[in-house]
Amino acid sequence: MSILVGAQTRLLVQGITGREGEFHSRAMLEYGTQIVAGVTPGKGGQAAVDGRVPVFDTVADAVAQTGADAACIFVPAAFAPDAMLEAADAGIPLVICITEGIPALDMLRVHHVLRAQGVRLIGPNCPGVTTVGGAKVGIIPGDIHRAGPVGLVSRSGTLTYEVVQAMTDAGVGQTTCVGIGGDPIVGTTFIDVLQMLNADPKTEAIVLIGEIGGDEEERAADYCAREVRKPVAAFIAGRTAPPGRRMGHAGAIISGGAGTAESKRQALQAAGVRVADSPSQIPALLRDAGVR
Amino acid sequence: MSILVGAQTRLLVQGITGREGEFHSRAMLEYGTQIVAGVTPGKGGQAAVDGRVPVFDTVADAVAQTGADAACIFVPAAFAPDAMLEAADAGIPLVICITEGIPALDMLRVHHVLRAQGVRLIGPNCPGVTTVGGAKVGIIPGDIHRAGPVGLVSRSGTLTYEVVQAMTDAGVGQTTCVGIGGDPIVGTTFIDVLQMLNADPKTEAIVLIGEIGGDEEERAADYCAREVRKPVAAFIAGRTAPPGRRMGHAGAIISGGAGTAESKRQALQAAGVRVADSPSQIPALLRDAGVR
Amino acid sequence: MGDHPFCPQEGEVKLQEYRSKEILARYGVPVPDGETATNPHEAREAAGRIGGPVVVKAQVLVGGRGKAGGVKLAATPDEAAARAEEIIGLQIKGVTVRTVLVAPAARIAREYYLGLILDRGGQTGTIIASAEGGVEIEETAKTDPEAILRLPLHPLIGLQEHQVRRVAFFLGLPAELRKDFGATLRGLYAAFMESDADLAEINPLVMTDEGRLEALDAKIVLDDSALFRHPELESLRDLREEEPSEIAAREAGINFIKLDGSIGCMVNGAGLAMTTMDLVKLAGGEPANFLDIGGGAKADRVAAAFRIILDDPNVQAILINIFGGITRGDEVAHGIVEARASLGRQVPMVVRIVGTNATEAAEILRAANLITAESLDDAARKAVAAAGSQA
Amino acid sequence: MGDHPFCPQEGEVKLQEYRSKEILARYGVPVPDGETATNPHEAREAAGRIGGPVVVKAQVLVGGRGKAGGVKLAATPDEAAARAEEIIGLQIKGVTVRTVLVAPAARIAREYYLGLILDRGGQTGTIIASAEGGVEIEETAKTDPEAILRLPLHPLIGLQEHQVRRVAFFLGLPAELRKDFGATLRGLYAAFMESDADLAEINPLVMTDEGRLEALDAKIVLDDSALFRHPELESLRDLREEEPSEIAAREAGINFIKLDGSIGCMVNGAGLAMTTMDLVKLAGGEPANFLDIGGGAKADRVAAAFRIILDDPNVQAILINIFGGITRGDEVAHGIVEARASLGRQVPMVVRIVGTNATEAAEILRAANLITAESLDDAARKAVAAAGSQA
Repeated sequence: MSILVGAQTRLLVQGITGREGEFHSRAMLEYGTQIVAGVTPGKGGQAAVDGRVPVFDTVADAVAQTGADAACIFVPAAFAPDAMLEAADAGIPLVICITEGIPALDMLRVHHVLRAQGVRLIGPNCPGVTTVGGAKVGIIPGDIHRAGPVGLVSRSGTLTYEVVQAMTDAGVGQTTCVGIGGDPIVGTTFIDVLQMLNADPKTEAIVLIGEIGGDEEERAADYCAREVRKPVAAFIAGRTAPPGRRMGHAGAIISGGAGTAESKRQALQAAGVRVADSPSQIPALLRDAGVR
Repeated sequence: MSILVGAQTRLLVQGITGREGEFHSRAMLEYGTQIVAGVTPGKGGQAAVDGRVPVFDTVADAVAQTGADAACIFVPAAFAPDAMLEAADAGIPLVICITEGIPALDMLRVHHVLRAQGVRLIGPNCPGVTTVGGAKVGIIPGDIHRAGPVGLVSRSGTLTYEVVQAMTDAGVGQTTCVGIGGDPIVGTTFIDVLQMLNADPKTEAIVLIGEIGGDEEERAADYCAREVRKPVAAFIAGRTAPPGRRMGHAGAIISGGAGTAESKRQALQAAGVRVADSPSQIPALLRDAGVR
Repeated sequence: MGDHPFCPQEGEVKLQEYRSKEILARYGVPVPDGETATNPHEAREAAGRIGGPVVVKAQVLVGGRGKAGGVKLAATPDEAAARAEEIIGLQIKGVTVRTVLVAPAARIAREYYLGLILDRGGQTGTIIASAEGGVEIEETAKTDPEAILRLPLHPLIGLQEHQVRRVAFFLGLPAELRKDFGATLRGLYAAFMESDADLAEINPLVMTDEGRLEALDAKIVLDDSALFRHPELESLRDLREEEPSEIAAREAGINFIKLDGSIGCMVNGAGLAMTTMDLVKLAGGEPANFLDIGGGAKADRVAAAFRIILDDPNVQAILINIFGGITRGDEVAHGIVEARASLGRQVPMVVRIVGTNATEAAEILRAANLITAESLDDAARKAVAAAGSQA
Repeated sequence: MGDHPFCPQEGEVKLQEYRSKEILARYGVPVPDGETATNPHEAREAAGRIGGPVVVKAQVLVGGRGKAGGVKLAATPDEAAARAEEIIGLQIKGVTVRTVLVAPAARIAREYYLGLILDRGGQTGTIIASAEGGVEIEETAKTDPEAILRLPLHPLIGLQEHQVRRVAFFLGLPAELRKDFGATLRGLYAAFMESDADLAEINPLVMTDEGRLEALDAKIVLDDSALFRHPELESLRDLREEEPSEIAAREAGINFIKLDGSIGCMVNGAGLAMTTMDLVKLAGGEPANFLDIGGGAKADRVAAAFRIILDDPNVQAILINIFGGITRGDEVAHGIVEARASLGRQVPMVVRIVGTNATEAAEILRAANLITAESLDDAARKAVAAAGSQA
C-alpha cells in the first residue's frame, strides 16, 4: 500500500475554487486521485472542477457527508493556518499543506496543536505526496513517475521533479515520493518519512534529497545508521552556496559552519548512504545498491 | 509501595517560607515525609522550617541540586498557576496543589499544558495525598491514619478526615488517601485514582467520597462496574442540598436534576458499590466486604 | 447553562442584563442603545431620548421575567412611564424589581441563541449556538437537541476563524451578515475570556427587519475566584438580590446559604457541612442553613457565624461540627464559649469537636454546659432532639 | 543567532539599531533617548538637546562596527559633530555609513545579553541570556557555553513568570532590579511576538552606575513571510544597504543573490537553482548568481530576470534551467526568445526545458539559435564552455 496516500485515500481539497486549487485538483483527478470534496466557505452546494467535486462551506460538513480522510490545502498564506486547524478539528488524520509564505510563528502554533491532536501534517510550502499508481496529492507533476521499488523524501520542489525524472528516465520506478517542504517549521521531518518508508514492504530502497541549512539531514543520517536496513541514496543541494545567505527556502541557510552541504554529505556517507554529486547519478547509485 | 507518594518520595515545597507552607511542611516532616527542598523566589540560600530544609530561588535549581521528584504547592491563588507550570517545566512528574481559589480559566490552561507534558497533577484546592507510614504530602492531619488495606479517594477536605477517622477508630487501616479537590477543573479525577488503587497490590478495598454536582461520581461508578474487581464503599454528601445552590466547592452544584446525590448513589449501587448513609457506616460496609 | 439563583462567596457572580450588555458593548458586540431607570419619570425621559417605540424590561437575575409581566412595550414616552410604574416594585420569583432597562423596540426578523460556557466535563470553553433563539437554551436542549451546535474551543489557542465560520453557517445567517456575526462572536469570546466568565450569552441575538444584528438580551456570569484581578467587575455584583444574611456572611469570609429548617449548622469544610445537614435530616430534623466557616476558624469568625445563624428566627438549636485537623480543638471550644456569652438569643447548642486536643475541648464545652456528642450521628440526633424540645 | 548580511525576498528583514530600539521602546523596554543624524550639523544639535557626553554610533546592518571605528564618544556637541563627520561616509564591511545615532553615554556597571530567537530545531521561541553581555553571543557560545542560559518558551502559552524569574536569577541581577528586568523581558517578548520576529536581542543590556537597566544596543530581525500583516514594519526595511540588483529582483518577485562568477543562472525553484550552481562549479565554472524565478514563470518575469542577470558585467553566459512541471515548456521557450530579442547585451545562452511540452520547447529554442541541452549536467558543461569562449 506504499505510504501516506493511495487509491483508497478520500481526498478533500481546501480552497478548491481558487485558481491554484482548481488547476491542481484537475491534475489530481486526471492522475486518478479520489477527490471526494472541496471546501470554500460561502460556496457550499456548488460543484467544482467542471462539476466533478461537491463543494462544502466547512470541512466538518464535508467530512460528515463524504467521509474524507485526507486534506490538501491551497488557500493563501494568511488563511492557511486556520485551514490546517479546521481540517484537524474535523478529525482528518492527514493534512498536506501546499501553501508557501506562512509566518513562522503561525506555523509554530499550528504544528504543536496538530501534533497534540495526532494529526500528520505534511508541509507547508511543499509539493505534496504521490504514491505512484495510487494517488497524487499536491503539485508534483504526475507524468514524471514510473511505478517501482524506490521511496523518495525531499525538502525541495522542482529539484525533486528533476531527481524523479532522472530515475524514471533510467527505468528506476518509485513507490511514494514525499515533499516535506523547505520551511523552518514543517509538520513532517525526514526521519518521520524514513521511518514510514523503512516499514513499507513495497519500498526496497530510499532516496533522500536535502539542501543546506539546519541539521535535519545530519539527524536523518544518524537515523539511517541506527534504523534503516534498506539502501539509501542521497543528493544535497547547495555545495556552492556562500555562507550566511539565504537561498530561497527560509530553511536553506548556512550559519557559522553548521548545516553546510559538506557536513551533510559527510554525515550521510558515514551512515552508509550513497551520496550523489548530481541528480543524474542517483539511478546508478540505486542500481549499484541492487535496485532492479 | 501504595500509590503516588511514599517513603522514597523526594518532596519539594513551593511557598515553603509562607505561613501555610511552613506550618504544613513542619507537619509533613514530623510525619516522616522526606522534604528535600523548598522554593521561594528571592530566598534562595536560606534554610526553612527551623533550618531543616534548604530553600532555592527556582524549582529548576532545586531539582538540579536535590533530585526532587514531587512538588507540593502552597503559594497564593494568583501565583499558583505559574508555580504549577514551573514545577512541570523543571521536570517534576508529580505536582500536588493545595491552593484554593484559582481562577477556572487559569486552571484550564495549566491542566492541558501539564497533561501534554505527562505531569500528574493532584488538585488544586485539595488536601493532598497521604500514604500511611510512607509520606504525607499536603494538609491531611497525620494522626488520623492507621496502616491497613484500604485506599481512599475523595473530592472533599474535612469530610475525608471524618471518614478516615471513622475507619481508624473502627480499626480499619488505609494504604493511600487521595484528596482530588473540589474545583471544576482538577488534574486528577476519581477514575484516575481508582485505576491506581485497583492496580496497587497493597490495596484490598477502596473508599470513594463524593458530593453533589457534576457527573464525576457517575462516571466513576461506570468505571467501577467495568474495571474494578476490589470491593468499593462510598459516601455522597449533599442529599439535603437544595437544587441550584452552590455549597462551597464550585463543583458542588446541582443543575437540572443531573448530579444529585440520589443519581450518584443509584449509579454507584448499580455498579455494585456499597453506599453509606453516614460516614460512620463506612467501616462496617468494608468489614462486610471482607476487609480484615 | 444551569440557572442558579444564589451566588455565595465561592462560586459565580451573575450580572444583570444591562451590566452584561455594557461589558459586551466594550468588546464590539452590537447592543441596542438603552438606559436604566428606577422610576417612571426616568423611564419617560429615557424613552424620549431614545425616540420611537421602546421596550421596558425588569432588571432581575431570576428567569421568566417576561411571563411574570416584567417586559412590556411602550409606543410613547408617557406609555414608557406607565409601564415602568407597573414593573418597578413587581415581585418576580420573590425578587423585587428596582430597576428597568428602557431600550429601543427592535423589529425582529429572526432570533438566535449564542453563548459561551466553561464546560467542566469537557474541561474547556464551549460555544453554544442555536437558530432557535429567544427561548431558554435548556428548553431547546430537551425539545430539539439537534438544533444546538456545541463547539469546544481549544483550551490553549482559543477561538479560531474556522469556528466562527462554522457557527455562522450552522445558524444559516445571510451571507451579508457573516462579517458582523464574526465581530459579534469574537467580541463575545473576548468578553468571556477577559472577564473570566463562566458564562456569557446573547439570547436572543436578533436579525432585525433592517437586516442588522443586535444583542437584544445578554447574561454574563463571572468566576468568583477570578474577581481579584477584575476590580472593575467586582462593583457590578448586584447585592440587592441576595439575602442580607448571605451578604453579611460573605463579608465575614463565611460560605452561607439560608434554608427553611430549624437547626442551624456551623461546620468547617463544605463537604462536611453538607454531610452534617444530611445527618440532621436523617435524624428527622431540617437544617436551617448551610454554613462553612472555612479553615482555621478564629474567634471573630465563630462570633459572626453565630450572629448570622441566630438572625433566622426559625432556628431552634445549633449544631457545631468542627474537625480540628489543623486548628486546635481547645481553641475553637474557647471561641465558642466566649462568642456564646455575648449572644442576644440563646438556643440549645450541640458541639462536636474532633481531632487535635479534642479531649481538652470536650472539657471546656461541658464546663460551659454545652451539649457534646460522641459521633456526628450522635450530634445530629441530639440537635434534632434539642430543637424539638424548643418548638 | 547567525549574522546574515543579505535579506532576499524570502527570509529575514534586519532592522537598524535605532529602528529596533524604537520598536522595543513601544513595548516598555528601557531604551536611552537618542536621535539619528545624517550630517555633523544634525549630530551637534542632537547632542545639544541630549546634554552631557554622548556616543555617536554608525547605523549599519553589518557586525563589528565598533572595531571599524563606527562607534565614538563625544564630550560636547562640537565633539559630536566632529565624530559624526568621521563616521558618516565610512565604509564598514563594504557598507557606507549614512546615518549615525547620537545617544547619551551610559556609565556601565555591568553588561548582559538578552535575546529571543525562533529556534527551528526546537520548534519554538527560545530565550537566550548571558551575564557576559557586550560581546557577540556566538563568541560566548564558543568560549564559555556554560555562561549562556537557553530557555525554550512553551509554543502555545508563551513566556511565563517563572521563566522571567529564572533568567533574572541566572543573570544574578540585584534584587531591586528584578521588577524592571521583568518589564524588560516581557517587553522584549511582546515585541518579538507582535512583530513576528525571528530574532529580538538586547546586547548589551546594561546596569548603569546609577543602578538602572538600559538597552544600550538592540537588533530585531523580522520574518519576511509575516510582513503582509505588519505594514507599519515593512517601511522599516533598510533598502540602502542591499545590492540594487537584489532590490530590483525583490520588486519583480524574483529571489536573487549576486555572486562573483561569470555564469548567470535562471532556474525555477530554490533547490534546483542551488543544484544548477553546484553543477556549474562541478563543470569547472563559477555561478554569477543564485536566481529562483518562482512558479509559473511568465514572460515579464523572464524579461526582468534577464535584465537583472545581465546588469552584472561579469556575466559571460546564461544557463536557463526550467522544470516545466506546471508551466508548459513551449510557453516558457517563447518567453525566453521574446525577452532575449529586447536585451541590450547579448551573451551565449544554454537553455534546458524539461517536463510538459519539452519537445516543442526544444524546437522553438533551436529555431532561435539558442544552445539546448540533454541533461542538467550537459547544460552546465555547455554553459561553462560558452562562458570560457567569451572571456
